[in-house]
Amino acid sequence: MNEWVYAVIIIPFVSAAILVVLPGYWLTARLNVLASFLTLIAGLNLMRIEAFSNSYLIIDNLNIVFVVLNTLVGVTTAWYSASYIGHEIETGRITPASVRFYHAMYQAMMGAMNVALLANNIGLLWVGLELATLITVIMVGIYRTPEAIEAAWKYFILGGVGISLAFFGTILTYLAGQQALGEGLPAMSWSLLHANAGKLDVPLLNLAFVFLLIGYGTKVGLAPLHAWLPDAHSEGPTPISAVLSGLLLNVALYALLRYKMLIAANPLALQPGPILVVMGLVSLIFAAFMLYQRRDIKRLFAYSSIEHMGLITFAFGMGGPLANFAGLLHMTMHSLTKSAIFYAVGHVAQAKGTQRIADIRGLSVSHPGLAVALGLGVLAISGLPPFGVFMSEFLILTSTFAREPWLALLTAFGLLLALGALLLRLQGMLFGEPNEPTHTVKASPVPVVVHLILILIAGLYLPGALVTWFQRAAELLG
Amino acid sequence: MTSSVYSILGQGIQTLLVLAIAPAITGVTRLVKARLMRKSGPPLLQGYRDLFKLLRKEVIVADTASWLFRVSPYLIFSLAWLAATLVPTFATGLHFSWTGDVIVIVALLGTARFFQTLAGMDVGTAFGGMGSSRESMIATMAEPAMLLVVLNLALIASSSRLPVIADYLVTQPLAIRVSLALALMSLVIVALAENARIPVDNPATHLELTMVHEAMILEYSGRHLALIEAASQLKLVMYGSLIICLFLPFGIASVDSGPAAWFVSLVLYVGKLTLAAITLGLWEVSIAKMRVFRVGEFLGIAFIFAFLGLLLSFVTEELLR
Amino acid sequence: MVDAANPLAMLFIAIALLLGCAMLAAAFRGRVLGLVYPVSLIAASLAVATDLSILLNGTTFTAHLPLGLPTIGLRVRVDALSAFFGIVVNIGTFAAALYGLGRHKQLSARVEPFFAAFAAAMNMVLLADDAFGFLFSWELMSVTSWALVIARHEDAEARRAAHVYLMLASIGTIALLFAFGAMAGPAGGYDFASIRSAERDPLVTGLVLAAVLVGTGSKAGIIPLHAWLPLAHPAAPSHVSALMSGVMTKVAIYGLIRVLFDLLGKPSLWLGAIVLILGAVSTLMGVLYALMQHDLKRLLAYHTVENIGIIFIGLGLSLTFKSNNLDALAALALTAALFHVFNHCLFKSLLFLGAGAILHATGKRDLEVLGGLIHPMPLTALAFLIGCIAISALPPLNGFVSEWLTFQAILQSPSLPHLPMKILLPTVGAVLALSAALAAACFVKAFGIAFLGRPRSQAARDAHEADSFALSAMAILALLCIASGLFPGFFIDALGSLNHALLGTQMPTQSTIPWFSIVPIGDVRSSYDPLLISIFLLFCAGATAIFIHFFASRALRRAPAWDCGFPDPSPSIQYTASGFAQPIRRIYGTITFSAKEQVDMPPPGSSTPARFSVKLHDHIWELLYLAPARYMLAISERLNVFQFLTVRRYLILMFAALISLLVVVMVIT
Amino acid sequence: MNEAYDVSHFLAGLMLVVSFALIYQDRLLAVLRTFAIQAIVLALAVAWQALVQDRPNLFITAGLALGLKGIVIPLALHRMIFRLGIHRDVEQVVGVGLTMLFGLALTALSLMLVLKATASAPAVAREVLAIALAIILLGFLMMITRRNAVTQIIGFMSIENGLILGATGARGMPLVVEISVAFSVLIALFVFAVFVFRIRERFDTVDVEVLERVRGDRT
Repeated sequence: MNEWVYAVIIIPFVSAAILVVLPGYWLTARLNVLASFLTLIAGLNLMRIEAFSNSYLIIDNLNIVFVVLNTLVGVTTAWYSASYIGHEIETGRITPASVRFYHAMYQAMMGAMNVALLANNIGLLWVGLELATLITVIMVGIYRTPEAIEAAWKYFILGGVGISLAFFGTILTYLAGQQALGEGLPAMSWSLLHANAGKLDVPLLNLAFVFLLIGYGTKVGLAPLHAWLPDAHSEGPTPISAVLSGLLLNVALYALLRYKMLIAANPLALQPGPILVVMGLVSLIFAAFMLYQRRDIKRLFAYSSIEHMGLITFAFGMGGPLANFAGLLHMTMHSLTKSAIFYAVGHVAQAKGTQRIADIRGLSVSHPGLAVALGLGVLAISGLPPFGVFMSEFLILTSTFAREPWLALLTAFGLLLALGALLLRLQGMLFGEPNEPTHTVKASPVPVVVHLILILIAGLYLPGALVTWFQRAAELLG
Repeated sequence: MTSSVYSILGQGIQTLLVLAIAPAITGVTRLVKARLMRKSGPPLLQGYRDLFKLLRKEVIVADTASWLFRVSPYLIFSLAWLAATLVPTFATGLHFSWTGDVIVIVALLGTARFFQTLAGMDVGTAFGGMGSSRESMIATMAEPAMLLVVLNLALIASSSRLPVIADYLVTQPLAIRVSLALALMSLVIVALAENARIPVDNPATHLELTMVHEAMILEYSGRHLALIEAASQLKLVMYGSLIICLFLPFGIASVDSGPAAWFVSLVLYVGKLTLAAITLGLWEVSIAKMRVFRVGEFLGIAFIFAFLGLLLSFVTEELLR
Repeated sequence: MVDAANPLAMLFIAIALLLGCAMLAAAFRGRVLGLVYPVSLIAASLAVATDLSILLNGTTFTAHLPLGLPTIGLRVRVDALSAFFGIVVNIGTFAAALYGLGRHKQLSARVEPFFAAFAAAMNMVLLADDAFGFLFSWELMSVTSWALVIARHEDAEARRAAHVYLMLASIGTIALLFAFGAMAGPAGGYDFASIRSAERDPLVTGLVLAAVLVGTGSKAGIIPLHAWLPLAHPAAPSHVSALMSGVMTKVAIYGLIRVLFDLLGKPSLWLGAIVLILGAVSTLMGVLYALMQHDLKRLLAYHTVENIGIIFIGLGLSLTFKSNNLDALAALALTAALFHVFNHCLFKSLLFLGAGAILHATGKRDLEVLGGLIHPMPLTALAFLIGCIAISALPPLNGFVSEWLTFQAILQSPSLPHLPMKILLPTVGAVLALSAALAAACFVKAFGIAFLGRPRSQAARDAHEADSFALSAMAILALLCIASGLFPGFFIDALGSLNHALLGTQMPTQSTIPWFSIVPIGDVRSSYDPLLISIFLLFCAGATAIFIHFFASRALRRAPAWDCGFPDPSPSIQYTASGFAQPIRRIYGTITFSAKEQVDMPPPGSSTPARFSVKLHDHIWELLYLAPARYMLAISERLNVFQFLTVRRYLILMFAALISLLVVVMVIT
Repeated sequence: MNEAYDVSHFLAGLMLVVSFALIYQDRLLAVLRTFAIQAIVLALAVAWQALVQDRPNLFITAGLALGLKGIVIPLALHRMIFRLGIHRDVEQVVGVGLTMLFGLALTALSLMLVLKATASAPAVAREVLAIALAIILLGFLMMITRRNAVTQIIGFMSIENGLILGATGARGMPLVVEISVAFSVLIALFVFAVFVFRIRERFDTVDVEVLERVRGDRT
């Protein structure tokens, strides 16, 4: 049964190795999609596994969802980037040479993320995340423009420092487990650590959590550690923006959640709730304010990602079955919706030949299809029905207000601010008289449509399996 | 059996009575005013003569006028008549008296004014618009004031039906109340305004800048004009009988008490009405017309009085309890 | 699930029809768009029939679908209350759809699909029996109507309107989220059944009330949350404004009643007072705003604010009486409120459709350039006139009945125990009287300037009668206005079961009283017989006319207007809308809008015209909307420096965060 | 066992001193050399740990540290600096004295934290861990107080040194870690190379300012 687990990790790396040697854009793009698709199949097969863990890998209710999501978005993004990068090459914004290793790196990145998600070993998790980060750094710099290099540099420095802090936290965690579980692998495996959470060394655990929070929090993009995120999103190629927002942030957050589970399982350890709540609220409201000043469309949605990561962190900080459930749901919905938005945004930018919001007008007249996609995406991410985000925000706000009305007011304030900004920009881009120039983009509608349909279904009806996973995970998260 | 016959009979008499005496009452006021100005003045029956003369004349309708212009006079006339009929004059408990309570009466006048003002704007002249505009302005103050007055009395008598109120006020030996006094004052002011009387408006003038009611009906002629005149006379009667039935209802007969009693109270009623008309005449000669934009303040006073009266009546209720 | 016998199945079918054709229209565009209105007609009539049967039988049906929140599923329930509002909604939808049939030449993918979806969403709100379903449909209603508001997207005004609208709608939705969150409690008992049964302490109840008032008030357009109406209604296509103003605001009222009367249990003493005051303020301010307008649709929008205020007054009265255990009077007040809900739906839809007809015939919404339309479009004029009389609360039409009932309820104030409330009620009565008079003046202005007099522009001169669909839609509404004005007794009786469900009692049966008179409390207290009055009016007017024409003179001559002997051919001599309202503005506007009149005279001898200008301030808008927006923008500009720091500074931020967290941990452990 | 403690204590302390020296240095070349020294000390420390814990695989890490950080990277940077002709200038945002004070404060903080937290851990681990944290924070401090790309890189790598020290100090941390460390170093080198060269080919300077001309979203 569990060969599928290895498949999820091996397929990407193997195909990466193959893609490195293969020349030519056309072929590699197709192979990329194929490989991602195979990974998806493997990932879907994981759903049939009840639970599984060995000394290196683990499948449980928490990460199964993330793996499936990861592989799924992996496929759609691969599909999308096939058409997107193709267009970029045609218009000559990137040379074939610079995308020589693009698909190899893409697969390697997906593999790394899967490693991080499936790792039953805090070190392995770290390695996966690190690898994914570094690869994305390179991909962000792919356009070789000053802005791109600057963004990549910023991303690298901040991400690197963050990741080192996370590593120190990992060491501390290991030490915390060392007493109880003895030296070597056991002290690093999730399953054992979580099983013996009560016996861990509490002060070390607390110290560890601080470093992990700052370290992985940087990757999650929580303010004030967020600085790399907007530029990386806006300067890199759009498929990478989609992956960053849709997946990498999730993987980082997944790491945080793992540690939160650990620390929540130990009654003596410090309660991370308040810290998470504060960081979440700060990110949410800060990002909401920043949205109003954005002039670059991709940066706009990057900040919206910060906002939503803040909301999710807030939900987990509140804790309790409802809020945790909502947090997990919102995480899933956000990565589906946000990647859909980036797909649309990428094509919009190609259609208008610019990323300046001010230069994008009247899409609903000039490019109805794109307009609908973008519009639905933005309405969905703003938490308007009939899409899934509405359900998660419903749960977060209601449950919070029932417990801490003031916090709920702050959250609502942030959400409304964000809605106002996004709506303002959306209306500006979609409506009014269309402006020149407008190019035609032969975009494949499949990725966007798939995502929108998924979040629409989620908004109306959640499949029972998903619900049970979420509920069990929510219980674990305490 | 007899009672229902009586009530129907009484209703019929009242319905015709108000129509019949309306021109005369206006005549009385005119006469008084003329005499006080040392003029001989028109005879009492002049009002009737004018109406018949107008009825026989040909109607000249402005070619910009619409069907509304021609329908309005009839509506206004019947609305005023209906309102006047609903107010108890000489007897309470008439057959159709339950058709509408005092709020309905006020509202009926509102409907009449609605059509009047529209008709004023129909032809599309400057004066028509001016008249309608000013009339509406006056109405926005007068109508609520009047409604407050009647609400006040309705609260005191715990009924909004005029006959019941009248009976209550007759039967209850109630002390002079400040609230009632205030109510009376404001009702009088409203009555002056609503009937286009000095100081709010001057029924005799055609001096453009001062006129309100006359400006609205400027384009009317012949039978239409006659109907509107009749309507305003009816309105005057209606207000007169309203004031009478609310503030000096003594001697008003119950419908079952038979024709003899009716006759007494009818004479009494006509007497009170004439008295009211004479007072009105005295009042009109003794003061001057005020500027249109002072009217707001004048009617504001009415509104304030009515409102104060309302509050005071509650306070006294509390104190008496 | 639902079996076929269950009326819910009918309602589901109606909703499914609407949603289905919405999706089809969105998918295929083109000629399929034309499908929307016929289907909406069918669905609406189906729903009206079903709801009517439910209302009259006073039965309740529930269903449980495996959708929505995974924990509780989707609860569906229809009772007398939702049935009544279902009737209101679907009558409005029917009329709007009928009017829409005339649009077959200007079908647009920006309007038709959303029209159907909007109608469906409103029906869904009424059926929802759990918080999620309710808010889902509620917000869906907002989104679809937002799309309709921005349909004319080339117009910057429309875009602004849409933005303000969706923002206010979302504020309202979030307030309602809070309300339901507080009602459901941390455990998340989101279905109404458990909310009804739940026990909660007064503080929570207070929170819920505040939230609910904000939530429903922003949708209903209660002052000061009304800002979207005057923007959105002019922007939307007319039959949509009819739907939004005549129907959607009622759905908001439904939400309020559902929570205050059904979910929350016995109201506290002060609640009624709050609702009363809110209603009074909205009533007065709404009509004053309306008087200052000369854009027909803005004017109508502000009158919606006024009428919603009147409905609030009725609800406030009902709550007051209920909290003092005067259930019979509570029933009277509630009936008045609901009757006004129904009436307002009728005449406001009628008026907006009329405005639409004018807009279509002249392309103008501005009263100042209209005039004399009664000649080219007599039927529209007649229908519009009926609407005006009805909304001005003049007998014998329906608007008056509901206000009369409200006054009857106000007259019961002596039966309240506390002096403050005793006095508050008549005060509200005064406000009601004042605004009724002002409303009449305002509609004299609206009708007089638009339809009477001489045309003020070429567009008005070239106007043509509305198409037959529009006319029939308006005719239906006008007839309903007259019918419900003449036979209110049946209506009151129809609400019996509803009152029983909510208050445990109901008003005395009316339809058996001779002459279709209505006697709300007792024979001696008050009575009103619209039928008799109208018979008398018609008879008397007719008789007079015939009499005069036979026995006096019937001669009639057409001639130029006399106008005191100095007629002026130019139509600009006529009073304008602003001119008409000037005396009223001088009295009421000086304080309310701090109106400033300015006349600049040319120097003697110069031939330049003198200029007269008026400056009005919308204080509510400036204080409650513009100022906060400005602050928010300023803050965001301040914060924006964080986008432009150097990597080093970002590192410093990170470092600071790390150190402070370390210190915190060191301190707390 | 005792001398084991002493030696590791000594080496770790030495590293701490060296990173203080790093902060103190204000000449680019000197900074480079100091860094090399730190790397060598690190190599020694790791080797000693390998000896004490008798985990031969740690020797790999030691070798990596020595080879890469002690020799290759310093040389590479050295050459680049000369090619760019910036071997003289160094610029600090904060004065040396103040920086040193900060450094002392940070060291104190880290000692307090770790010693407080690891009451139950063996002495060696406590020592090493505390110093490792201090080194990390000092590296961080260096990145903050220098504006030059090279110095920032060096600061970053001294953070890495601290990490490796800590990792090896923690007894019996499985191979995964060394791999990860080594590999992170490699990636670091690679990325730096890419960047520094790209910076040069674009701007002929490694001043970070040129990497902050745009800072996104100005237009």
